[in-house]
Amino acid sequence: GEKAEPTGSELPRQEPFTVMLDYFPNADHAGLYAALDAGLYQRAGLDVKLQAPPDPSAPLKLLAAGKADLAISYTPELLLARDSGQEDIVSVGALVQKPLTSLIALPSGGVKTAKDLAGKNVATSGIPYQSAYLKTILANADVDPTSVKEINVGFNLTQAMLSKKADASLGSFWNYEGVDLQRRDEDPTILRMEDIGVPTYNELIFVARRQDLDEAGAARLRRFLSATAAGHRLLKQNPKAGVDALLKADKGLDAGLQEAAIKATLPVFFPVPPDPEDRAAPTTITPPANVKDLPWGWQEPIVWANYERWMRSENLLTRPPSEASPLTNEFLPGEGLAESSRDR
Amino acid sequence: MIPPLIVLAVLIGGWELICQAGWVDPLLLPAPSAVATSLWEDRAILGPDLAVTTQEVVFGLLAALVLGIVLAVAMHLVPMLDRALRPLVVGSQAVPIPVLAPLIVFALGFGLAPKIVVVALICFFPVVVNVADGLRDVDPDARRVLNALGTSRWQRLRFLEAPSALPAGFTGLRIAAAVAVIGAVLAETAGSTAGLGHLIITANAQLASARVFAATALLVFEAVALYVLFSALERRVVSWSPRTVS
Amino acid sequence: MIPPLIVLAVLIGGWELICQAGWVDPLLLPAPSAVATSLWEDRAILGPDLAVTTQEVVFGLLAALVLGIVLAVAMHLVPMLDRALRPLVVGSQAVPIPVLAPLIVFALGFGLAPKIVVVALICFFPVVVNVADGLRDVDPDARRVLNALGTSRWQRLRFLEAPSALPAGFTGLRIAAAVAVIGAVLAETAGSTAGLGHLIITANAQLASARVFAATALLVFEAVALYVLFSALERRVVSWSPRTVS
Amino acid sequence: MSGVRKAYGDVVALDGVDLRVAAGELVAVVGPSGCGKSTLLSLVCGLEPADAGTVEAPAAALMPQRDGLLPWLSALDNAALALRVAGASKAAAREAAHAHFVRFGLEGFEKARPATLSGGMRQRVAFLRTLLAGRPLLCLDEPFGALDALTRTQAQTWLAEALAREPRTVLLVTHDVEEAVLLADRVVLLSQRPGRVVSVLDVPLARPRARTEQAVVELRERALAALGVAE
Amino acid sequence: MSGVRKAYGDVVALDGVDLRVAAGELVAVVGPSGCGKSTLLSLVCGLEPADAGTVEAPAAALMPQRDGLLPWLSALDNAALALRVAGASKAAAREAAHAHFVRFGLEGFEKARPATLSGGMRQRVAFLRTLLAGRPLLCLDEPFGALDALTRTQAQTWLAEALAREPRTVLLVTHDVEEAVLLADRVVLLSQRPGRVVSVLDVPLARPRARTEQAVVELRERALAALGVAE
Ligand SMILES: Nc1ncnc2c1ncn2[C@@H]1O[C@H](COP(=O)(O)OP(=O)(O)OP(=O)(O)O)[C@@H](O)[C@H]1O
Ligand SMILES: Nc1ncnc2c1ncn2[C@@H]1O[C@H](COP(=O)(O)OP(=O)(O)OP(=O)(O)O)[C@@H](O)[C@H]1O
Ligand SMILES: [Mg+2]
Ligand SMILES: [Mg+2]
Repeated sequence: GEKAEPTGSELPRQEPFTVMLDYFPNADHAGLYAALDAGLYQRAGLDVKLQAPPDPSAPLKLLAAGKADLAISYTPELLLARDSGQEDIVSVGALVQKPLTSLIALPSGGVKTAKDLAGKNVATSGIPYQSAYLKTILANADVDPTSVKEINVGFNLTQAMLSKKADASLGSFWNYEGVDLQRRDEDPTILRMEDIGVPTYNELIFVARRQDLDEAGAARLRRFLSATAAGHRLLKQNPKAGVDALLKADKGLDAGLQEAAIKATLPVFFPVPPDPEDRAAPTTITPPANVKDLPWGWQEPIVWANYERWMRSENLLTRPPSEASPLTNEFLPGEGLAESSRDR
Repeated sequence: MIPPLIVLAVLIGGWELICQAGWVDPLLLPAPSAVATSLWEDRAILGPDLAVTTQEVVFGLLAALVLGIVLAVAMHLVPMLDRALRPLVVGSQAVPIPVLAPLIVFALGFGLAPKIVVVALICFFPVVVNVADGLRDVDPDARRVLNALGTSRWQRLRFLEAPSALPAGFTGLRIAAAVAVIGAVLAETAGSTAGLGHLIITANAQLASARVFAATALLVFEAVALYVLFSALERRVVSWSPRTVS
Repeated sequence: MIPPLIVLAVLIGGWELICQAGWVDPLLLPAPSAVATSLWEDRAILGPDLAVTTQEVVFGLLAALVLGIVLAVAMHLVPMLDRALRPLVVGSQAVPIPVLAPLIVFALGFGLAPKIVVVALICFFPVVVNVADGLRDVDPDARRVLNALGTSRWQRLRFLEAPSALPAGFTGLRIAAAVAVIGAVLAETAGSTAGLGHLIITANAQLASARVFAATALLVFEAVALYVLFSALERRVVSWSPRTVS
Repeated sequence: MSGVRKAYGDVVALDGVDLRVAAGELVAVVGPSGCGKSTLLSLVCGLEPADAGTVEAPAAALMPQRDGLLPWLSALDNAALALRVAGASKAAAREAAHAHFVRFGLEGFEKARPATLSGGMRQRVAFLRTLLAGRPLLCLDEPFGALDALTRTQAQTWLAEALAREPRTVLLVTHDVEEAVLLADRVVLLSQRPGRVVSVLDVPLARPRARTEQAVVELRERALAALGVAE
Repeated sequence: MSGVRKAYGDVVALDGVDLRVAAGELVAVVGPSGCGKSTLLSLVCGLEPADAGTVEAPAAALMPQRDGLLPWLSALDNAALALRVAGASKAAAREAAHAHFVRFGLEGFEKARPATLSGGMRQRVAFLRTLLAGRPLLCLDEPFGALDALTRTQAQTWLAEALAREPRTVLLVTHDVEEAVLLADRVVLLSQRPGRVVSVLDVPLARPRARTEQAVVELRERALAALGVAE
């Protein structure tokens, strides 16, 4: 995806930089592809390679094994990895601020609210923390958990509902499967995790190894995140740019769907001021309190702490909390240069 | 018994060394000692899942065996059927599970049945091909003897072709036995609430690599056990063949 | 040529009817007409992906063939090796791709190599088993003749056992050819940016079921084509066997 | 059988062969190797179609030149195969076959697989199987070719007795002219390939015949002469 | 070979067999079917170990009772197999084998697969293969069992000539006593199973010998008598 670019002499030396995606390229990665396509990484001196993983749990493994400079993963996944002894890996920025995982139902399922889940079949993809979401949602809605049957359908969440074997599904993303179903006039009911009792969290995060973040590594990471932030700003101005960039990476993507998904996702690509009325929102916010100052990629430590506490209460984490924080904002654009580690 | 154990010991020893030396991240490749620990500590989880997978494997394999033999015999008896069905049989092996799974789920739901179907679908193919080939590899002189006796098609099958096909059939059966296990895992990844495949997915999602490998070790063990079982059966049944005599 | 076409026509006709009658949601099972339309309209996407998958299949199959034959011969020549390696060979078939994939990626990265490895891993097994069995199914009288001549181990292999193993070897090869395609798909689902397996995943995630089935149709066609190719080769090479003579 | 011709590609195995065998007759077919004797039996048994001419024959049992024993069956079950095929129960067929095992020197080898039998033993099992088939026509292709003189004489005697008890039509292919003369009512001599009937010798001798009988020796020499074997 | 014993399970095939064959000698082994003749050749060829006793023999070429032709090779390549094994090039081996094809009545069948050959033709190919092996010791197991009188005489003559040209030691198993007497320097008679040496007949006759020679007929009758074949 080379555009007309500044001539070679103007470009800084290119350093290779491999980013392991969480999944095949899709709308969630539009900002990265937009940055790549616009030559932002090149200008930052990075020869960025965006690599699809063997499976969604692989990015952290391959990162830990030193096969990538950065991995895109999920908050619960990172916390699990750290719980299994990988304390060296750390989240260095949020790609998506909010949960994307949602409870989706088709009209035939007769589920409009979490309360309607009583006596229904719910399809999940067999990921333990998502099963825990369901538990929490049911408890929150005062639904007897024994009346709800959870069926693990692997990658067939939508198909399970279409074939009427499941009344609802938990695990697909509202910005992708949800948007797809809406565009197909299937009239889905979409309930977001943070709206039905699950503590909010950053769905997609950038994860790095601390040991890679020596002076040069940190500099590279800063340049990457800064260029990526710029890519997302491009995306905000012109979502189509992201679509074109994505389609260059994979012609099999449906342009209409990607554009709709990007537009739907835009709000959660950027940090937003917490709504004081929101039950799931953190009660306090760490400085800078001025929301305008929140850099792109910002991770709210209180949000993380809440979520980690929830995981612990669900016995998803077993080890005592670690000394080292699972996140740091110090490599975000405009951050960390003055104060070394804001999150401590 | 000894050589495989030596190889196993060397392999596991080397693997342990690599892990101890820290060349590979334990998330990616846990040390055998960690896997062994998980095998022991997680036995309460692994045991029932193994039982579930074994059940799927056994029923799927039986279904594949029956289906494969019936189909091979039918195709052998009616050459037209062979020409008509063989492309379908071959093509059936090229349909990815993710494509098939929604349909199977649609038709059969989430119980044991869809797993048996998937295992059988994967296993019946080597059985069909080997049995069909075996049915044709008949000593021409024996064929002449039986033909001259005016035997019925059925009698030729029973007295001549079926026994001739036994060695090849067992080859196919052993292949089927070895891949049945992975068939069950594939079936479970397409939707299940128990079984080693299910366990692997959940453990993988939790980055519990040691448990993933513990489950894999059980799968490997089960495949080898089934293969050995069918080899032993073969030695008893096909005792006349040079392959078992020599 | 005719019977398979009739069966195909009936099958597709029935499928179309079911879909037209609205018994199945088109997102689950698109009508053949929709699949055909997708085959045509998406040809610019399907074509290059087919080429990628075919490349993986061809190289993987070649690797499997070489590996399978070499291994079978080695195990045949050194019985100790057979006993030592066979459990590993069998066990290799029971390791789920999700367990293996990160390791393969770790070792080989993301290019063509890991795909070839996965295809070869899946295909070499029927080749090994069939060839190893075939190498032992030798006419005892011919064996006596060659033994009496004081032939070297290598000569017995070359003049006696290898030709004896050809029919069984072709059986294994045809099985391998049929499953090679699904091997490539599995390899592609484990991290790739092109190929029909990749296409199926992305299309599946977009509920583009017609395209999913169009890609599947190509996979099926490719498997059948490979099988037919090896059958034809077999008829030329193994012209003495009752299976091809009668 | 009249005007029969059979070719395999360029090789003409039989050309214009006429042969009429009366019911109950034992006709021996003698001829040089490769002249089409086995082919003739194939045609009579209906295993292959003739290229020209007509072949008419009753239901036959064939003993092929290479015994055609089934390697997975015991000697007893191989001998009993034709009975099984005719519908007898396993036990009944075995019993019937076993009755002959002592006589044929096969006692103690009932359970032996063909691969562990000697060449002559295999031949005897195949011979037994053919006789037990109970067919009106027996097509025997070199039935005693691997037997020593003693065993061969026994088998020949046995065949003659069996035929006396229960007359059958027999087509006996042999390379042994003496055997032909000892056993047959008529001896058909075939030419070199393509096989044609050179001459037919009637053997109007009473049975049992002895190898050293003057008439037997004479006929034998006549047949050998007709086949071109120099004295 | 001395004091050799060989048993298969309960079946004792050979028991206490002593046999010494001088270089260049042609020894015929005759005995009832199943007495262990083929087993004897196996032991001599080193294909199986003896249970007791010692076997010493030079490099041998074996012609087994059931030809053991390779079905995927043409007749010519089967005949040339031993030469190929000995290291000859494909072309050279074929040429050497082809030189004998006319003589053996196999002309025109060079490219024929064994399955399309007649029983006698197969035997001739196997015989050729064995002779061409160029081994000091030939172990022939019923080499002419499927040949008619004429072809057999030709093959016998050919064997005699070949031996005259290039002396070899030959161990010839046959059920045909006449053949044994015609070809052999000595005839070893084996007993019923378990095979023991019953007697050894020297055949001190000049060659070529004729079937009708008085001495030949006499020796033949003596051998038959020793084997228990009633006159
Ligand atoms: N591989 C074997 N396993 C078991 N028994 C065997 C085996 N080979 C030969 N025998 C037995 O050994 C005995 C001698 O067999 P052998 O083949 O040597 O006889 P033979 O003298 O060659 O007879 P024929 O003239 O009928 O060929 C037979 O009873 C046979 O059943
Ligand atoms: N299936 C076949 N395909 C091709 N040629 C064949 C086939 N069967 C026989 N022949 C040829 O037909 C001719 C006659 O063969 P046949 O077996 O009838 O001879 P035979 O008289 O039985 O000889 P023998 O005494 O050597 O057994 C031979 O030249 C043989 O090569
Ligand atoms: Mg013949
Ligand atoms: Mg013998």
